[in-house]
Amino acid sequence: MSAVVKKPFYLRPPWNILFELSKLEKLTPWNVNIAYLLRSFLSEMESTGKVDFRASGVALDSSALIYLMKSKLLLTLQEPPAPPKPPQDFVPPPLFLPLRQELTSTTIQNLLEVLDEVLKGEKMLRLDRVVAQPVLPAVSDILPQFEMFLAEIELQMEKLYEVLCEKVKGAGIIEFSTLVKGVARIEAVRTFILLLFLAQDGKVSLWQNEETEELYIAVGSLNLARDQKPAS
Amino acid sequence: MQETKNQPVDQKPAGPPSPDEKRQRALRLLEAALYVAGRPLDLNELGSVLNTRSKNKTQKLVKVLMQEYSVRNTALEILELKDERYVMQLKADYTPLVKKLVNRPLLSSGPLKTLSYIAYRQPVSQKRVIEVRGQHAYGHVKLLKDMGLIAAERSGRSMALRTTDYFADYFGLTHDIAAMKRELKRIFGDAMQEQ
Amino acid sequence: MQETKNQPVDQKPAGPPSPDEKRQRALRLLEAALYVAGRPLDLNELGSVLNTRSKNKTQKLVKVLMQEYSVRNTALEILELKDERYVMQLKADYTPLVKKLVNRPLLSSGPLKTLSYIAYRQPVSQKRVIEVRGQHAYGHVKLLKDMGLIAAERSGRSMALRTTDYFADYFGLTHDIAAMKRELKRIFGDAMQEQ
Repeated sequence: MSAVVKKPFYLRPPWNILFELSKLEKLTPWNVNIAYLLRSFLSEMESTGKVDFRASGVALDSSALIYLMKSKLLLTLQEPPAPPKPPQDFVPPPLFLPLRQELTSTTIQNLLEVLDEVLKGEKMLRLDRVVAQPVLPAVSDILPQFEMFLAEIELQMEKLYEVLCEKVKGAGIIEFSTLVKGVARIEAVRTFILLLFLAQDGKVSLWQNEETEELYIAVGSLNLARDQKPAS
Repeated sequence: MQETKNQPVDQKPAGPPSPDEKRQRALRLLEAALYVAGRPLDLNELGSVLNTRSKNKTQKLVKVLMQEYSVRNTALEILELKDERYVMQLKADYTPLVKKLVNRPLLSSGPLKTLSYIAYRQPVSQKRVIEVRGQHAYGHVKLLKDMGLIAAERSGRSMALRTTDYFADYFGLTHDIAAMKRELKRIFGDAMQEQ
Repeated sequence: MQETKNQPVDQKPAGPPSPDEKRQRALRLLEAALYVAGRPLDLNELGSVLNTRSKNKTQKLVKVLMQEYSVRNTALEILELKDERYVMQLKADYTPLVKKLVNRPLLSSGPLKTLSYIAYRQPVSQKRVIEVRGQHAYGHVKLLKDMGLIAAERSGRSMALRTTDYFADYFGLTHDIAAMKRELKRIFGDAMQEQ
């Protein structure tokens, strides 16, 4: 047999890590980007056209193992620190109180003397309330401002929605980083908050890639936006 | 307390106690109860230390104890009050001679103020008491409850604080709340005018 | 003290009192004094109710009263403490049976242990007390302060806890802290050996 058996692609770096268990155990799990490895493993297999279920199975098994290693580390980290040992000191046994009838000196006069002071305090409390009332702004003073604020938010939401509809044409999805590319940080924050309002209203769908932390925005509910026409 | 450790305890014979010994033990328990309570006790409370529900039996025994005290030459007496309540107290003619030795207040000033407010405004919600007296009054309310001076009672949908019979007994006021409030207002009014 | 209003008074004979009547009167006054004080009284305090400065005379009389109480079948006892002080109290073996009737906050064993520790190590920082007795001891310290059994005093830059004179009186201990600690060590030593 002269034909040289070519090593399958997944035995080369970086995927080889998923197939050599002895190496896996020496690794720091935090250094392994499982999502990247699996994604590229799949696309590589797709591009070569050679689907190997055994290799996929091993890759899946190894990924699970790496996840387990990560979880174990997390759990170790989350363990509360051991409580400091209480200092050892001799605590004597409880002293038991003998029961003695003890007449006390408080009289009805004492009770009435302090009552005067307490009732003054009660009066002050009422005065405080009376004084406090006019200081509070009337409802009518606040509401117009609040309504204007809401109207402004709605206006901004509409504008952003139009921009989004324009930008997602074709692809259906746009990354948040693309949307706010080149704008000031404060403007990016405003856009993000408006997106939350739009998501709340069901006008956009948001989800985040946990590895890259990229935020994806789809106009409308996710499936409808891509594949179906919205029901009327 | 340490001195009591090696005190001779009531001597108990080896066999089961005789009826007379049991009776003596019951009398001493009633005496102990009246002494430590320092307030009038009813037949239920007295019976509870004897582990009996028989008011009749309790009453017979407490009357024997009263008799013991009245024939003995002593500064203390046990009295029967109305509503079948009993109290141990100092005989009145000794009071002025020894009252200079009584110098411990029932309550310190903070809890006393809270008590006076509850007595005057009762029934009053705990919320209101805290508003007027401040956050520290939570502790006062607990202390006053522990001491049996006030109790919480359901008032409509919420809980209201009121003074107890023990409070009334201590300050020599009537047990009827409405009458007590009138009494307090009258005494209080008099006190204000005097100033 | 209010219950003593309108009580019948000891009958007095018309003529001048005989020496025995005078003695009986003095014994009853001492009994009254010990009953109302509910704390140890020294010979000066006891003498003051007899209108005498003779410690010797007062001591002789109080010892007669002690003897009366010890031979009589009663739940109460009169004890002699350090420094010629005398106290009336309930015999210890009745305590568990009647303590539910006491309207003063009584301490449970947790706060009592904290109290023992403070007494034993005083002056001791609150921080140290919490370290040794645990977080719940914050509540104990507050309770003990409220009851007047301990106090905080400045000690250098921090605050230290120590027991009060009221504490010493309650347990029949001397007021001198160093001597009291020696006394406590002896008491605790005995208690430790008993365990």
